[in-house]
Amino acid sequence: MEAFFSHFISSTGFIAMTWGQLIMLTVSCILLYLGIVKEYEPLLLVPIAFGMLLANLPASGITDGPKDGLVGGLIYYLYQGVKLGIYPPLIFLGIGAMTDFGPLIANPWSLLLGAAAQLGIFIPFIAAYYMGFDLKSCGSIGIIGGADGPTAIYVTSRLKPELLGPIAIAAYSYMALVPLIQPPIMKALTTKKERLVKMAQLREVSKAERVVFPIFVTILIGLLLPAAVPLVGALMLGNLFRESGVTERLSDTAQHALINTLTIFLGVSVGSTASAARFLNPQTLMIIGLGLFAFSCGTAGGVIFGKIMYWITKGKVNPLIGSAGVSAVPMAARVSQVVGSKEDPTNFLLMHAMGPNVAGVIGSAVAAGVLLTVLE
Amino acid sequence: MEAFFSHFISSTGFIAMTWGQLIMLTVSCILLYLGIVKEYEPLLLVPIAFGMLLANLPASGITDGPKDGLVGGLIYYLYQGVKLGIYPPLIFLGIGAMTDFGPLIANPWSLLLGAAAQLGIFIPFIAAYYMGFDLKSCGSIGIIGGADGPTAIYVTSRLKPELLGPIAIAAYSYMALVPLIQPPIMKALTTKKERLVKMAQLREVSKAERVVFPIFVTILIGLLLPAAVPLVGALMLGNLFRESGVTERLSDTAQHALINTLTIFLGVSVGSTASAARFLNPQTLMIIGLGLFAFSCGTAGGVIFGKIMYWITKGKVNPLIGSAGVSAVPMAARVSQVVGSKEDPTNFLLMHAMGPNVAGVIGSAVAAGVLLTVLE
Amino acid sequence: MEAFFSHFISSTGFIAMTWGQLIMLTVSCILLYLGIVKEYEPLLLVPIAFGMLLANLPASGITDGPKDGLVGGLIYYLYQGVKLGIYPPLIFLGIGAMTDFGPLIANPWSLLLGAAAQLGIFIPFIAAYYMGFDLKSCGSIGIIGGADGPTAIYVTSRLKPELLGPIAIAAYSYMALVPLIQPPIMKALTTKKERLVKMAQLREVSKAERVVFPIFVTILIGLLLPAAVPLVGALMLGNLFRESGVTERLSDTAQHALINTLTIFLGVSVGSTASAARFLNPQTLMIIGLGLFAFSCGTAGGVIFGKIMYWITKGKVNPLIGSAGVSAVPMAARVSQVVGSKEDPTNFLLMHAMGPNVAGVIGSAVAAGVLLTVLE
Amino acid sequence: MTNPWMIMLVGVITVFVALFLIILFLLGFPKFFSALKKKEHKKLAPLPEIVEVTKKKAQAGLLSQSPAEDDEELIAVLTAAVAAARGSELGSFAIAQVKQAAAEGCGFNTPVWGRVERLSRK
Amino acid sequence: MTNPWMIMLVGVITVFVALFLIILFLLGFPKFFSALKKKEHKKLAPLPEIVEVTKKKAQAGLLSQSPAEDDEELIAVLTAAVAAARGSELGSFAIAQVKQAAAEGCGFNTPVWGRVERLSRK
Amino acid sequence: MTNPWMIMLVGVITVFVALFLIILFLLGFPKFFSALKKKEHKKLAPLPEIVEVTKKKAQAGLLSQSPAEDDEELIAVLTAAVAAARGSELGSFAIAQVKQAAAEGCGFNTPVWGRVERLSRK
Ligand code: NA
Ligand code: NA
Ligand code: NA
Repeated sequence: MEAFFSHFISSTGFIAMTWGQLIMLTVSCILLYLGIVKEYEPLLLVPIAFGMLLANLPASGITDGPKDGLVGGLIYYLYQGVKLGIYPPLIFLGIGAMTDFGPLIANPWSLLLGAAAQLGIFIPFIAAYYMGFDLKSCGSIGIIGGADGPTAIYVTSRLKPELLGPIAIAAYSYMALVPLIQPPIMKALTTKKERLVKMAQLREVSKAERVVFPIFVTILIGLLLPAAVPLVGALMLGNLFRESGVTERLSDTAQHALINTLTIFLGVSVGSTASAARFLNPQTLMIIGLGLFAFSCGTAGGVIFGKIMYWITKGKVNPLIGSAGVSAVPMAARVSQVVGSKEDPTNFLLMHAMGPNVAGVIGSAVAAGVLLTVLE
Repeated sequence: MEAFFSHFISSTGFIAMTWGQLIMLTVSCILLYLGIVKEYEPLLLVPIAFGMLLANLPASGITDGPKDGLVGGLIYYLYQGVKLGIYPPLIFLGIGAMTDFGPLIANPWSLLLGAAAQLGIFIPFIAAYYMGFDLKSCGSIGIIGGADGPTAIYVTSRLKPELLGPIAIAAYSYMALVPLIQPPIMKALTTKKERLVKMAQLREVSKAERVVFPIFVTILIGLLLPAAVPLVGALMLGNLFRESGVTERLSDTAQHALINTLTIFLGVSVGSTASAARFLNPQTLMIIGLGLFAFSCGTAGGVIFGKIMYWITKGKVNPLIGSAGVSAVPMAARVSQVVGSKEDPTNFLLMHAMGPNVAGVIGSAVAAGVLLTVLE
Repeated sequence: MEAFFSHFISSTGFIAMTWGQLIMLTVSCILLYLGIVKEYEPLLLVPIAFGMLLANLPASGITDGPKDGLVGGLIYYLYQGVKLGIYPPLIFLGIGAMTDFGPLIANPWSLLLGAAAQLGIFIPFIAAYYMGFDLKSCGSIGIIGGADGPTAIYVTSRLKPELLGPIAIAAYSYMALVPLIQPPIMKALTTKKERLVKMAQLREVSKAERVVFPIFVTILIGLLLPAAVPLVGALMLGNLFRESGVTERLSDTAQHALINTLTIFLGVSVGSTASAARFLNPQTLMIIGLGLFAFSCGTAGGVIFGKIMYWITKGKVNPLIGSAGVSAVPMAARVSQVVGSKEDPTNFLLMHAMGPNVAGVIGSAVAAGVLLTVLE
Repeated sequence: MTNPWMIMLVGVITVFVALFLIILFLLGFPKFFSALKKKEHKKLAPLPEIVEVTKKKAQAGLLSQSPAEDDEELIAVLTAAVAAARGSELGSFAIAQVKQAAAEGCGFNTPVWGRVERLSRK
Repeated sequence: MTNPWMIMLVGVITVFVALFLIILFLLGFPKFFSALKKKEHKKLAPLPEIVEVTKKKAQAGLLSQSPAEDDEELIAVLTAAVAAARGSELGSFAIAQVKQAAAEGCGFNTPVWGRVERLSRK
Repeated sequence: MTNPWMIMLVGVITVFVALFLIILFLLGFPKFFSALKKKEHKKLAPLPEIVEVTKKKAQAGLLSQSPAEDDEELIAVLTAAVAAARGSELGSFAIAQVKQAAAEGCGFNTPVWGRVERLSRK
């Protein structure tokens, strides 16, 4: 009977626990704290952190695949949607149904800011290369600078699934930290005069324009960059559901039941890839560091291009809206507003920053397409 | 470096594009126009047209299966729910939860009109045979005349998946065109006197009748025609959720989150089967033509049987409600109302036409069961 | 032509029907009656009964797997989510999002009542063993006494899938019958004086406590009993979505679209395992009998431990709240309230009984973990 | 079967037979259910009022978000009142309770007081 | 491609080219659609009022849950009135009807009268 | 393990041990969190008013569907007012903003002004 109990006790997790798992449980609790108390992107950070917690409880087998006739663990099956690249585009469908491209249609030139901010992808890509990462890892690390969760997860799941944990966590954490990361860079790169620019009211955008926009963008990007079709196509289909005015049922479900369900599944299974064995190594620290560098580069790229537009338009564009080009919708646009209103409380940059902001989503999807085309 | 760029450019879709794909992109834009601006069954035509658009963007691989260790494209995975016959019955679950069989229970004889309108399935079946189609194709073409999307897709996915694109598009397009297709046929086949018939008020239907109806129909049809069980069973389970009064939660989800999600998945993946290679051939034109013929036969079958009932009941049945037997709920019933009220604006045929209308759904599910039993 | 028709008729279900299937169709109709008219757990009994009905319509092939190049039946595919252990934890996610652990946090000692009521699992486990069942069947039968549907289905699908039908039906039926099963046992085991005890008002529970509770329980139970992680983890993640206050979207979807969809799928596919061939045998009757025994043991276990607490606290605990420890949330707690108020209409035991009630859910998940660890 | 005409014949006949059997069944409905209805009326007569009271309460709770104390009192009073007023056997009363919960579509395991508690949380 | 600098170059250029093509397209929007708008205004002018009337009815039905008889009458009157007042060809009228249904998001196959019937069921 | 009595013993003990450990933990809650609460009160004191103002606005927008111009003005005024009135470091203010968005359950990437814009589209 003693043997009996000792056998049972040896099956508990207390015995099997490693120091690494203990550290990861602590990290997951810290992430839960950040998500719940600090409200850093809680919709994704809470599921990710909880997935990490579950995956680091020893011996639960919840992430194990099927073997010896026994079925696999719950998260193994949920993870298939990440592995097969199904969740990210479908989440983009919901995001498309929630996104208003009006400010972008009203001010097309803001697309250039969304393009410039993608330097936040390509400069860290080079940096990672010279830090010794292989090319596929470089692509996955660079995409953190896209400041767009589903895009980062989609690219990484195709190029380097082993890095999903640190890359997703870096992407979502820095997206939540945008209000802290961006302002110093924005102030350092702009003059007071630039920050005081008030921009002209945006024109009204008709329903027809809103409907044609997603269709056209899908065709154009789809032809130019076939690898970006799943992301861009899903984003634009969701937007078409929203804007067509005749598919409200579909838009509603894409925005709620569908995206929420997949967010739970994606978050938990992405978080579960951050097991101690995979996560606790110098690479992770380097990725966390490069992620911060990526966000900084993206911000700088957008602001510098904003300055160029300021010069070209002779002062009609406020460079502060450039930082919104990194995506991180709608946080980055709010930061532009806040930094602008600190100089002049009557300056209302929000709507102007929304243009580059949603342009950044398209921009990073295009950049993702390039990386997938070249590296996959 | 030149080689480098030329290599990259050759991977874009502009180079790989065929004339067929260009035509299909145009067709998909026309379908989007019909769905969004003309509002022809937009809930399905928009996803179908967009799926067609995505599938005809060259080189995106979005419909490719997995190979060489690379995962498949998004739509390849979404399509599995069509291929395995999962989506159509589950969509029927939602439709069942939205359908009110009250008018049918109040006037059981209207079931005969729903039966007669299935001539729209079997006459085109013969016609297709003599136009050279093999039997399985004939069955898939005939089912267009069932005027019921999920049934048509379910049957075709089992008998002739290659024809899914044209058949689904024909079915949904003609369902939307019912207000244009039916009236001339209805007028040609009826006399003014017949069209002026006012029908007696329907009796009230109790909750108990509504609850027993779906259970009984499932058992009866299930025993008579086992192949119809997935469609009829799901339809009736959905209706039971609705009518039982104790499963409102399930009815609500079946009617919204579930059906909307699957409608998106079904639409996009069915649309994606209409690739240029498959779609652009003489067969498609013949199918489009036979589809119109099928809708006309169904309408005529219903109206003629309505005339028979007019004679038997000595003028108590208005033959105009017969055309509603084709399904196409609730459009066909509305057409009966409109044509009737043109003769006499005080004649209210709507509720009377709803009986044959929902009977047509059961009728085409039964016909589908026959075709699957005989041909699969 | 005669041969033709006779061939077709032989394919109908009337011919293929067995007496067993006829009996099962009758049973399923009785279950539908209980679910709809008597409102016994209709949310699960209606789908289960309908699944049973569909599976016993002969020759429909709706539960058949794929073979000879033909795809499988609808319920075969829906059943995969049961077989792979996916639905029950995800349903627990929704239940977690609906559960208020406040009363438990306010009165931790009520956890002991939730532990004691698990005798309803282990005593029938022994009883089943001596009635000749093998150990895995004993575990599946015992878990009926957990009075918790998803737990029972999860354990049975892993230990003894053949018994899913009778076990699920027994579990849900007895859960609905709790208001009839428990009161006589409760009265027999308690004195009038005990039943008249009024308990002290529960303290208020802060948001922080509610948030920390699910995280801590997951870690603790996860370390102690790795096999319980899928159930306990999902339950607690759902509860964290609910209590964190920052993930209302996810909580809402987990409580509605997700749980309702999976309830339909789970119910129909679990019901479908009750085919005549599997269900109609002496074992089933024994299981039904043991299930009732299990619920009685659980009730008695809880009440007796309640009496112990009454003695230890010198009359501060009303033993009637012990019966709520079987789970069957919230029915069992209501029964405590009703039995208590029969003695003294001003005695309000509801909130006090909710503590043991939700403790019972945790308790049976732990017991399930033990059975899986030892027997799988 | 490979003869299309035969398939058509089988198809049309089956459709008519199937739907005609449903007709036969439906024609029996009015008589059958009118007989059934009378019984039900007697059995279920006292139920509606209870349901109504609870529903009003639930709506009030949902719309006005009144403090938990009030609602809890209300439930206690309600429960006590019903129990006292009916003085009936436990079984029927308990089932009436169950009935309310289901009818309100609250489903699964969130009890009324759970929702009340939730609405009023500060 | 294995040269990271080349990848970067291709990437940055592609992003700018892609987004610049969208700009070119969007710059043409205002002219194109302002021309289109005028046409539409003429075509669709009579539609809004119908839609509006039906919507009011639908909302009324949804909020007040008035008895089915009233609503059915209302629909009958409405339908008749529209048909009579317009005295127009069937086609356009039928399509206007279709438009309403879709616009209200009732979708799939539950018609307005189906919902009305449902709301008013006792 | 094949001895059913042993399995029962292990099972019952494990259940009691597991739930008893939770009890031990929960018994520490009141002290721990009452200490924590005091700190929080100090830290979070100024937040509620901001959240409240925004919520009122959001509700107003959702219920009355007032024109976009008004709402935009309101947001501008609100933003400006808060920024001016607090005159505080950027960090804390930005995070307060984030807090509001999440608290309103708008989630993902539709900002308040996005929804306002959407509601008021003609
Ligand atoms: Na971006
Ligand atoms: Na039909
Ligand atoms: Na339990």
